[in-house]
Amino acid sequence: MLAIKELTAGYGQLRVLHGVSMHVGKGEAVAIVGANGAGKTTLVNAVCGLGPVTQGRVIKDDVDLTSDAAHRRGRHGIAVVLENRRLFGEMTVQENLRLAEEHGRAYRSANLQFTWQRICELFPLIAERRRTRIELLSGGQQQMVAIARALLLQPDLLILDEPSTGLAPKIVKEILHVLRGLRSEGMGILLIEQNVGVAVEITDRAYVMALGRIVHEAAGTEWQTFLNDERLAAAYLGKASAGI
Amino acid sequence: MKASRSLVILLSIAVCVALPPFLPRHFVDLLVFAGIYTVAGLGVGLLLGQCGIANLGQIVFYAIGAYATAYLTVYVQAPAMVGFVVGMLISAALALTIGWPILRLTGYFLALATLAMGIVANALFFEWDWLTGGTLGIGGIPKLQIFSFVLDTPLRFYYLVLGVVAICLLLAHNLIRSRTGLALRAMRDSQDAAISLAVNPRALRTRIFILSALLGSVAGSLFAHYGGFANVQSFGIEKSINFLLIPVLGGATSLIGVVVGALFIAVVPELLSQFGGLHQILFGVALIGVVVLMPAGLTGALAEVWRRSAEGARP
Amino acid sequence: MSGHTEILSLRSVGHSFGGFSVLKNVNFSVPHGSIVGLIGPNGSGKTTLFNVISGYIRHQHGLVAYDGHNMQAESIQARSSAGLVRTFQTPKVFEQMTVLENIMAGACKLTRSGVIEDIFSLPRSRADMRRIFELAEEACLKFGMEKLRHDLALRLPAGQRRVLEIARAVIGRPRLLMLDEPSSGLNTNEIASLRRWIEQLRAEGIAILLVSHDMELMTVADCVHVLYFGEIIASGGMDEIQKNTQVREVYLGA
Amino acid sequence: MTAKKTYHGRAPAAFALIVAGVAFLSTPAAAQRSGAEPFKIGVILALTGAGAGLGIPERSGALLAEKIINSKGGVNGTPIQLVIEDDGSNPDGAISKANSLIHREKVSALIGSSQTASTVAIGGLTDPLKMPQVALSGLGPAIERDRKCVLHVAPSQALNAKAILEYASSIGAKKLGALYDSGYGTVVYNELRKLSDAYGIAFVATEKFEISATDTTTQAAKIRAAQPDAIVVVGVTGVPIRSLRQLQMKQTIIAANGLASYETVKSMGDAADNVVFPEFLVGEDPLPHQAEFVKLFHKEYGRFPKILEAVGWDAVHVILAAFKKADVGANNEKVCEAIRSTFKGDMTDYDFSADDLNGIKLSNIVYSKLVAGQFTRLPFQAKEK
Amino acid sequence: MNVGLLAQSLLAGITNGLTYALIGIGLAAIFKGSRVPNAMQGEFSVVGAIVVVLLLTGHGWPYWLAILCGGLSGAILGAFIEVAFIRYMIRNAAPEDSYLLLTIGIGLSISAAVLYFFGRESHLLPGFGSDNLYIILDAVVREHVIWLIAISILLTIGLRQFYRTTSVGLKMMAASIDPVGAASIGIDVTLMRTFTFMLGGALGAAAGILITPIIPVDYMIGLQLTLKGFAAAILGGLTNPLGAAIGGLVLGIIEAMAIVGVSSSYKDVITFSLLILIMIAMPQGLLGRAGRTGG
Repeated sequence: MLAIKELTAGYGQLRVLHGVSMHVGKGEAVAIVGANGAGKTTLVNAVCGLGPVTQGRVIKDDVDLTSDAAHRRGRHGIAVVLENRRLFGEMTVQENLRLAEEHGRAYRSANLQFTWQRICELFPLIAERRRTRIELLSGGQQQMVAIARALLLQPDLLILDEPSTGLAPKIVKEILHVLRGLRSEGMGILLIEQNVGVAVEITDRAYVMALGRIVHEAAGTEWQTFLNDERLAAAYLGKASAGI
Repeated sequence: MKASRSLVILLSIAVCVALPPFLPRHFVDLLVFAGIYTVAGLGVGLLLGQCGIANLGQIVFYAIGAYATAYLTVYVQAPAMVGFVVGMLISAALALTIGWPILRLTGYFLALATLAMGIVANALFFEWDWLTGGTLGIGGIPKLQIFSFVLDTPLRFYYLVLGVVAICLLLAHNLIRSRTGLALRAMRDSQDAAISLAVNPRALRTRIFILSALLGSVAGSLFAHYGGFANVQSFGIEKSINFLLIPVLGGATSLIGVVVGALFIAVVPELLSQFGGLHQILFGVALIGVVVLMPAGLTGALAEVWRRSAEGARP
Repeated sequence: MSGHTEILSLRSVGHSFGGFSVLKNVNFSVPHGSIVGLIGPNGSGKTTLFNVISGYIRHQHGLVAYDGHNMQAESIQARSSAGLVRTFQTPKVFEQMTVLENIMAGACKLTRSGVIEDIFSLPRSRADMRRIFELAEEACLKFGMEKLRHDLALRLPAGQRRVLEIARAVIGRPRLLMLDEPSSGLNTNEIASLRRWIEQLRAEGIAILLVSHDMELMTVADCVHVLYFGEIIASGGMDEIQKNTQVREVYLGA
Repeated sequence: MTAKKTYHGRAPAAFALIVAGVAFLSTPAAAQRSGAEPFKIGVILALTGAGAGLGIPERSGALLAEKIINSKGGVNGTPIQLVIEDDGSNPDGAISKANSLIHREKVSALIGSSQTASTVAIGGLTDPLKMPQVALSGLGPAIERDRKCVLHVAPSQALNAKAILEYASSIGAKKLGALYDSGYGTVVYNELRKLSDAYGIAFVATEKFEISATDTTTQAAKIRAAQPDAIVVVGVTGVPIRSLRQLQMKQTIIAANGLASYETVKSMGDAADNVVFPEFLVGEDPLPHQAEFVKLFHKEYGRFPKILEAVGWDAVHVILAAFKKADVGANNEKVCEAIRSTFKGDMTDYDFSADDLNGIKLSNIVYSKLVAGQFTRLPFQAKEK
Repeated sequence: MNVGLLAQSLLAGITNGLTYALIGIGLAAIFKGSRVPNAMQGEFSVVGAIVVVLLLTGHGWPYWLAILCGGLSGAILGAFIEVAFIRYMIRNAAPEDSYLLLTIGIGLSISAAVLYFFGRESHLLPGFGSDNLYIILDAVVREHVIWLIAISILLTIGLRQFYRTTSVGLKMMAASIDPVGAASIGIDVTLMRTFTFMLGGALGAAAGILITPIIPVDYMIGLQLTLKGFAAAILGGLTNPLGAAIGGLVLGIIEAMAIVGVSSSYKDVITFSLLILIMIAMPQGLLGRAGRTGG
């Protein structure tokens, strides 16, 4: 469904991504894990048209999106929950969602998967607090609004950049629950995560990134037991831990 | 590179000194104004380029310099030097008392505060006619005299202004190259990081504000002597805007930029005036053109030309 | 040297933004000439704590004592002058200045020439400038940036910016150097030299408070504290920390 | 990324364009003018900026004078040429323009400028050269009296004040209100204050406003509260009169002649009726000696002239008369001497040897009143005391 | 001091204040949507007013149609400025100062063009409605002033509603709060910026049309309006049109009270000194941080 080919990107003279290639199949849930500074966010931005691409291509359902402007990518079924959520803090929950809803309706008028009602079922808090300004919500609540906003674009591929950052474990569990539900309904998911525990829970396959390259691909049982893999612990906690 | 740069500087000094006697008189006159504007614009430029402050109140100090000179030389018959010094003293004192409170503000708030300062001052210049002559102004300011040499032609005055500009540029150059200059530029690039290195932004800004006021005052005194009068009409908000345009047009961070900007402000309207009634429209359009096509100012574009020709010269 | 054994000590420091507690009852101290590490997942409050100690945020509860003095009322500049210097998570270099000038800016606080002396380029100003220049040249050499010294900081890659920021902080003779994620964006070689510099600085008697995700680099620390949701959940040497199940849980997720 | 590159690529090209433009523009314009050497008079006016309201009508008067004089054979057979420059209402500009006119265009005399500051500035250049200069502004600071070659065709502020008080006392007003601007209004007001006692008139409410004020309702309300018998307005825009009328004040308004123009009246809207002006020229009903000028002007421009147009017209004639008297080509000092005498202008009669530099008499003042937006000459005539 | 005087001055203060407010609102709308400090906002008003005057007196169009075209001319001018200059400059990451410089340049050109093509005359428009005079509390009130007050309030509320309830308004607000976030949900940020300039231009033209029956408009009034509008907008916090409206009112009332209470000679001195003091005391603008939110 999504294919990234030999993507190179950077800011000014600084090259952040060095020929990254990867793909996400239809209805598949894929994780990208890696330590801080590995280039994960740059990759997300490149896919969504929010950052510069020097070389390579981004292809969704056989359509080359590489030169499409960011705001035009939603109509190809891509929705993203960006790092730091990027909500409109001065606006209410309802207003934030309304904007996405309109675009979603325009993109997929025939197939409205996520109605307002459906969103309220997924996130009961949204119905409760829809007139509250975003900046008054807690981080977890904001994250839910951000996911809801992305879903209202009626995507078939949902990209999430570090959705668990700074959230209490209880909230993370709630969010995971929702994502798991979406996956079971056939929603494609591309999850960028630092927290491998979170990533393993809802994805089938993972790419490990380091220094702007994909250094490993883990699937199946290898991925399910990856948390116990010393290679991972080494990448995260340093070589000394290999001893345990 | 370094050698070629000093060569360029030497060459431009030579041109500045040797060329004017061969220029038509009215052109020298424009150069005198460009020089005076350079001095005042340099103050604004230091604030803008080194501290990131947009000062829309330079006219206050320019006017203080002019009025001090006018009042003291005409009514008190004091020597010219007294006018310069008193103007500078008053300007510095005022810059300190106003600058210290308003320099807490930042960005557009600060710009508005300086603008408000200019408007208040302009109203007072009208109101205090016992001091400023109100709307009639003060006329008959004597020509400057160095010993018995009277600076009564544009050319003679030009050399004085040239000297003052050279000294001011040199001093500004010293400042930028010094420890203070380092701190200023650090503050401009990243205030947070500068503070972490123990730079005190407000104190430093206040000092530069005073310095800028001093330059404005000197320019004002020069203007008063050259024009022979001081009138509130010369000290309107439009002139404050012009003084701000000077460094922005030329390229705020470079000293040469200020000179280029002042030349633009002084000379371009004059060149365009042969188009009659259209000339002000053309000036606006020229301004837009420079802004849109030369993001780094006139000097930036010049540097680009320089860099390219240097590259082109290399095999 | 003062009689205190700790250059920095925090007693029940707490801070909240808009009702959300970012720091809750944080206690720890940095002994003279030691390296103390601070780790924790993203969003755990490390940066806020850094801002509190360096003075960018006025904390609401508890006591921050530097060299035995309560720092609550002190400005950032005063803290910096007293030798408490920090770096930033995203390096804040002075982009329009050269590498050498960046480093020189760090040494400004060692000299006292005023604006007037500077304008007229009086002897003291020139002497100060010479001294700053020499110190900066030395630092350039020490941190391996002598080839880059006339390049604009704007053109430096991320790794070099980090090094530059550290060099700039070190030239001002800090007594406590706070490094925020100094290894991010650095390659393996650079991290190795970073480690050497940190050790060398300790040898020179500078205390270091180090925040990093790089557990390998963290092994340089004498003592490591783990911050999680504004609280310190574990303290000790790095080998101890790495064995701590709670730490593994918060870091890798369970 | 690519866009950025082309962008920087454009800056040098633009810079080159500017350099070329400057080079092109600075080629001497004089080369384009050739042929028989006319008699050149430099004219510096405020044609743009804040003073454009003065400079533009002055220019139409001067241009008409040039045309008429040349159609009559110029000065002693030589055609005259006005070289008109705009100082942008800015004294700095006036200095440059004057320098250019004197030294590049080699004009024989200067007219200008529209405003005090520029006039004083130009005076600094003409005085050492003893070049005749006819100023269109009122009398400025003390230095102007020492400048022997500068004359003023506009009435002095003291005369304006006297003319206003004459009318006020003729309608029996004892308590006056005054609304004046911070520029020339203040100068006239100071004169009014000095003279009012002699007329037995008291100012019960006086309010000031900035020259560029767009609303003076509050000031007008303060004047209304004082209930004066009549109100004096000194300014250059119709704003204060509108303010007074909008507050339903029925008192007579006596406005200084700066307001006596069709443009100001237009900007007053319906407020314009029953305002009295001590002025010089009522186009609809001119004095006999003005009739010729008014007719010519109306033929040329399709409208009536007012004081500013007349000032521009007279200024050219004053200079010409002086040169005729002293012979064209005479040295400046002689011309200056010749110019310091009486002159019968179309606006009024002057005596340039008088103390106030133009010797306009109170009896020369014409009073007019606005009736249905038209200037109507009043029978009232002030007498010199 | 009598009631009539006080009422009259207060009314004058409110009228003038709303004039500043109308300019300030447009300025704030543009700044909010694009971060461009628009130093030619007053020029929108001049253009709007001149277009109406031309159509009304030159071509004899009905007043309402002329007004509509006047407002439209502001919107078109706004769109032109964005498409022709701002867009290009933003794409090339022009430095922040240059936007101020650009708008100053445009302002100069327009002012000079108005002088060149339409002359130095001041223009007045007829008042709205029947333009009768009323006496309230001993103060004389022109009917147009009542229209001005009512329309200003409606415009302010309408703008707030526009930003809060309409889809385009919400998108414009979203694009200004977080361009990246906005692009990620399909909002065309560049187009929204064009709309912002159209809105600002239309508001500026509307301001010009509303004030021209009271204040004669000429070629050089633009800068003056801009300065006062800037003061109003900055006082209100610069990104908040409602704040700008309040800022304008405060400014106008201070001016009127300075004249009544102290002296008309020192009006500007008092007003602008107070302005500096207010800014020092409230560096976040009159509505403070909380006031920055909302339309």
